[in-house]
Amino acid sequence: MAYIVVQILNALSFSVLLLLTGLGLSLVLSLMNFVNLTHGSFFLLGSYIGVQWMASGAPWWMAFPAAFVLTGLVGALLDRYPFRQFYPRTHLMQVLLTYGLSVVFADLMRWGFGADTLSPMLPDLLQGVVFVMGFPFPVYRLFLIATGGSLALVLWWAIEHTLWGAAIRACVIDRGIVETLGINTRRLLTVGVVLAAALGGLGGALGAGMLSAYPGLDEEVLLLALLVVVVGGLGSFTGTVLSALLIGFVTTFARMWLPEFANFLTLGMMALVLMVCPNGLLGRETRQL
Amino acid sequence: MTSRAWISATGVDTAPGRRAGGWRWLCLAALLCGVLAVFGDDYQLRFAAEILLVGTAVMSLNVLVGFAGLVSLGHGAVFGAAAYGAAIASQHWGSDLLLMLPVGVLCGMALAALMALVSYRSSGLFFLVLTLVVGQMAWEVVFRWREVTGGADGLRGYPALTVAGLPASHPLALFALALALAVASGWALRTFVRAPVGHAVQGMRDQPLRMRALGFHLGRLRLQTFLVTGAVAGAAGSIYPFVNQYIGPNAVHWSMSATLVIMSVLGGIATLAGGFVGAALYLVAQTQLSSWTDRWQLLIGMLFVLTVIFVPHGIVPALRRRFTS
Amino acid sequence: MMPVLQVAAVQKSFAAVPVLRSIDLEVRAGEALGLIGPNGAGKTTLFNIMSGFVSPDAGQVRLDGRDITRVTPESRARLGVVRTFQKSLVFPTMTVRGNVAMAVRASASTGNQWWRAARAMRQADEQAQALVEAGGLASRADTLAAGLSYGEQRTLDLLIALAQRPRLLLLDEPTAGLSEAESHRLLELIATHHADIALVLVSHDIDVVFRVCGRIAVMDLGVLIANDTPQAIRADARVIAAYLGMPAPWVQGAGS
Amino acid sequence: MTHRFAARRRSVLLAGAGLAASTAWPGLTRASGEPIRIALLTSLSGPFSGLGESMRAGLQLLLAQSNQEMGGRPIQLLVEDDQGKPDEAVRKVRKLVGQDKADIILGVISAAVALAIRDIVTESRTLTFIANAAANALAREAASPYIFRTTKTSWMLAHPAALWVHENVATRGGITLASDYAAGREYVADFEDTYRQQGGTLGKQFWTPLGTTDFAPLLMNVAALKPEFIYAFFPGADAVRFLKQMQDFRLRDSIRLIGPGALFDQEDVIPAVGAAALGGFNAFHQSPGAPASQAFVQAYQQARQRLPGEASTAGYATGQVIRSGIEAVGGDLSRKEAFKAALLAEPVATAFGPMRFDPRNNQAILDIYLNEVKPGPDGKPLNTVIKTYPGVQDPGPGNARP
Repeated sequence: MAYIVVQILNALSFSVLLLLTGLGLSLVLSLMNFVNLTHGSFFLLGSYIGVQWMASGAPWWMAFPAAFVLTGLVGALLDRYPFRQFYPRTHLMQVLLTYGLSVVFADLMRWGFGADTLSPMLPDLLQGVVFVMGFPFPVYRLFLIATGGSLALVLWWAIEHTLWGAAIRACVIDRGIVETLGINTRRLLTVGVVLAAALGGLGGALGAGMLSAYPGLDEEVLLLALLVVVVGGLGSFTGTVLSALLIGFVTTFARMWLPEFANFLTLGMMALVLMVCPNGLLGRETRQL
Repeated sequence: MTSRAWISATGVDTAPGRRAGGWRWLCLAALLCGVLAVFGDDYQLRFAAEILLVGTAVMSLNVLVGFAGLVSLGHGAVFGAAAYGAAIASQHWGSDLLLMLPVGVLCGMALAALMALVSYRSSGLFFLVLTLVVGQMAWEVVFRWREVTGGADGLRGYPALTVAGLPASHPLALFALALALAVASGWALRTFVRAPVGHAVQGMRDQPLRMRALGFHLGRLRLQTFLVTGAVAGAAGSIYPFVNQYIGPNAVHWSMSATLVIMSVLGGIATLAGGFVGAALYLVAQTQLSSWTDRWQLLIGMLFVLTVIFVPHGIVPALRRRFTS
Repeated sequence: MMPVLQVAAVQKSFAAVPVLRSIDLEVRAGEALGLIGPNGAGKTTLFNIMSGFVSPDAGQVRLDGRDITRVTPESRARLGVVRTFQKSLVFPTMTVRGNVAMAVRASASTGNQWWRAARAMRQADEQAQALVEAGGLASRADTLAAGLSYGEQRTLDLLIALAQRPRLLLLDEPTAGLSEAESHRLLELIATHHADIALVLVSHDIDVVFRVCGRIAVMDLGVLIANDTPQAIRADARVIAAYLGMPAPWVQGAGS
Repeated sequence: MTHRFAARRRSVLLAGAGLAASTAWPGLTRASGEPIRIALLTSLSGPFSGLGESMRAGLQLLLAQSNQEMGGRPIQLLVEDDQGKPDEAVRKVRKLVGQDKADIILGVISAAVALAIRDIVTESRTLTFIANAAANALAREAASPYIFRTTKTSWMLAHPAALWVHENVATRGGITLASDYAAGREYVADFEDTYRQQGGTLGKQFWTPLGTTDFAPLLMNVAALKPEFIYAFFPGADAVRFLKQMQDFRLRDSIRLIGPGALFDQEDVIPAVGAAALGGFNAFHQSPGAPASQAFVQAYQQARQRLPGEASTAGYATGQVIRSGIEAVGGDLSRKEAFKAALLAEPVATAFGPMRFDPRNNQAILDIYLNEVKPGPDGKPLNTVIKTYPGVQDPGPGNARP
């Protein structure tokens, strides 16, 4: 019993980790319809910032806002050039542009941060354990579940229940109509991209304690994030959350019972979901007629 | 998101028609191949053969992406599965081209057909991710079925290629075979895209709904396209392990598929010749830049970014426009 | 004479909201049926059921007496059920002639060929050229469809449908957004071709419906409230009421 | 000309922060004749890039100490990045051989890469030194007369580890836990073989996919089993995550952890995991605490402000082997047979320890250290030798596992 409870907590923390990788991408891809493959780079940049910040001796908790702001800044620069010209372009062009940029960033980060695997020096507070029915469970994972969960909640509220969120969602469907409401859609898209980059960075800083930071993490995270968001269905933030939970639980329990086939089972599950729901878990059926 | 939005907005004219001056490029290519065959050393010939084989796979991907609007991230797996199929078969039944080719073609078509069936109802980004997932499942099989595929280490040391019993492992012979395959595949794909079915495939890309109203079965069209492109990629894949003298799981990995897509876009998605131009540019840059600077990945990345900003339709259409106007 | 199209007791609900409640309709060869009604009346759904893109919850669709309720839209197209769409759906990267030729090949069952390609293409091109000329687009035959004006695209849209050699032609708003002259030319094109085919026309342009159709069916809230000659429809009290107290569009004599 | 320029510029660039660029230049003026082209094939991008950079730094250090010359001839260093991908490596090796006319190739982090390039360098008869990759096959059925391996095989680490565990830890109640790919399978299978031969019985075996991010589900299973010890192997970032998560779940204190040295690599893993590495045991041919490597450790620390791990030591030691070969033939690399004979004739003193080569397969015979990770003089975790297994020799050809 205790074993299962702890495994559920593990599944939950892994789901939140997946969610953290997917948050920003969900915003740009699913709500703004912009395929941003530099997302993995933002995540890794955030991880590096988090690691460096915690190593510098500054207050540890400031690492998260720092990662948020700094990667957001990079996002703002990118939005100015060259993302802006590419919002109306086809996905294929966006893919090539952002993939190229992600290769450039990967190299720049390897240059700047070195090639070694780095782990954040977490404060003692986060290194502790609590006992869950006799099993030790890391405080850090609870922290991850709490912060990731509340972050998702805030974002969900912002997107589904505020005017800004409504405007962003409407913007994807029809820019013209949003313009007539007197909203500057270009600024709106900028806000979306910057926020997505910042969220990617924040996710990286939070996740570094579990994933560490090293060259190549950007690509791994990108793949995970892409799968989470697409399986969840475009245009729905709830779908992303649901899909992160589904993938997190399937992976965790597959690793528990059939560790050798964990990857295969997870992939198979995703293929199945996309075969049964061709528009993702909560994707709206695109009306053709 | 219909597949149309993926492609059509590039404004690429894929309407097949006679283009003036096409033969001039063909002559140039023939001249280049001739010079290589006469003056090229072993290394250059083998490298050229590799470019031709990868280029053939990219050319088939161009039909899938550019003509049918199906942006697949699983084409590398199709190519790689065929390569593995041939390499494994050669260990049991010898490595004659007359056997390798059908084995590769069948492997390629089988995996392509599986992708077509799995992605039957998908389009756009979902199609992309589904093909990626199926490709990754193939990778898992290759990576973990160590007794047969060699696992992470891949396969090497299989017999050298022969053609009807004659040895064909010399780089010049490999180059000639790759060239022959490239020409034959080019001809086959050109026939395909110019035939009624090729037009139907383009119609499916641009107006899937209208095509249904015209009585075309989109699933069948998609399956046909997958089979044809899978066969071509499979044929290229069947020779690849003998040119490279090695085949490993990376050839099936999604990053290989992504590389093929990038080559495709570099050359021009809606052209057949673009496949070779893209493959050549990418492979030459990848191999040569790294001798010059540690920051070669940065340069490669910049190459993609600059291409998409300045020649968004790819190099071949850009050249064509420049030399016809 | 057996009707070409019979719709019998067709019902359809979306998410438990009834959209069509038992619709019966017939169209004969040479006959033109206009389908009108306010927004949300269920015209589009009925239209989609006829062409097979939506399947009904209950009831039957018959073509020349044969039950085709469960036949896919692709197969219906091969049986001669031809439709257009509200938006014009032409192939932007092909020439005008190529657009029409695609439909010619589809109806000649050579559309999926990739053997004897040259012959199939040439034959289709010849037939397509004739249709393009009949449709008044001869000068644009080699233009890419993306380069056509809106009116020309609408015409091409219709030419594609005609090239399919329809037995039953379902036209969805064929004249929407066209100028007077353009829509006039389009209607003539329809008139010259519908001699022995059954025609169903959905339109908001009441003028067009009254001009072209020998019979008009009026729908409101999923129910067929009238199905009669244009003269009778003009006088039908229920029809006027259906347009909710507003003066029915034809009362003032001109369309909106 | 262009290549020479590029390589010269790189030597300057890459000599490392602690080395004055000027040391590269006098070498070229003093040595005479055509330079010997030595090509380093290593991973400078992708997941192994940390190891790749260390290897290059180690080799650079040796070249700087040798004044960029060996056997009286200047050395021109070419560096190629294989991205850790065999396909890429095959292409790069062909280029090094066919276009750059490299005299000697060395490096290679990944076992898959080492096997992939085996036929190509053998066909072109290029002297090749595998400095890091451990695949057993290369010392057995895939041994090549042109390939020297200046490092361990999987067996050479797993075998002594099993002996030591059986003798000092437990004869039963242990489990294995490893990345599910060629290297992991080899380490575990070889460990299991020896351990069984000694009469031990081994419990459950767990495999996780390469690139596993979350080990927690597995660690729960491990915790439930309460094993006597774990024999584990994970490469690079997987090792870091595994050790950290072991620590997170408080399993490091209660279960003894033994692995091949890569699990506790001094340079690649320990700085990233810190205290979580303490108390770990590993069998390795490299140890910063080994007497033979002291001179190198000091020079390396001065150059890069860090302790060397396997890859950097391998770069340096392989350079030492190549230098001794080149000196034996007086810089005349056309005398390949003499070069090989010299290496086979007597041991080379390297930073790993004395290195002899097995004439059957050109495989190094090495001292294997049993390291324990203990707090070093500065309090940081340090691999400390607690036992040495001298002259461990791979079973070699004919002893391949069925």
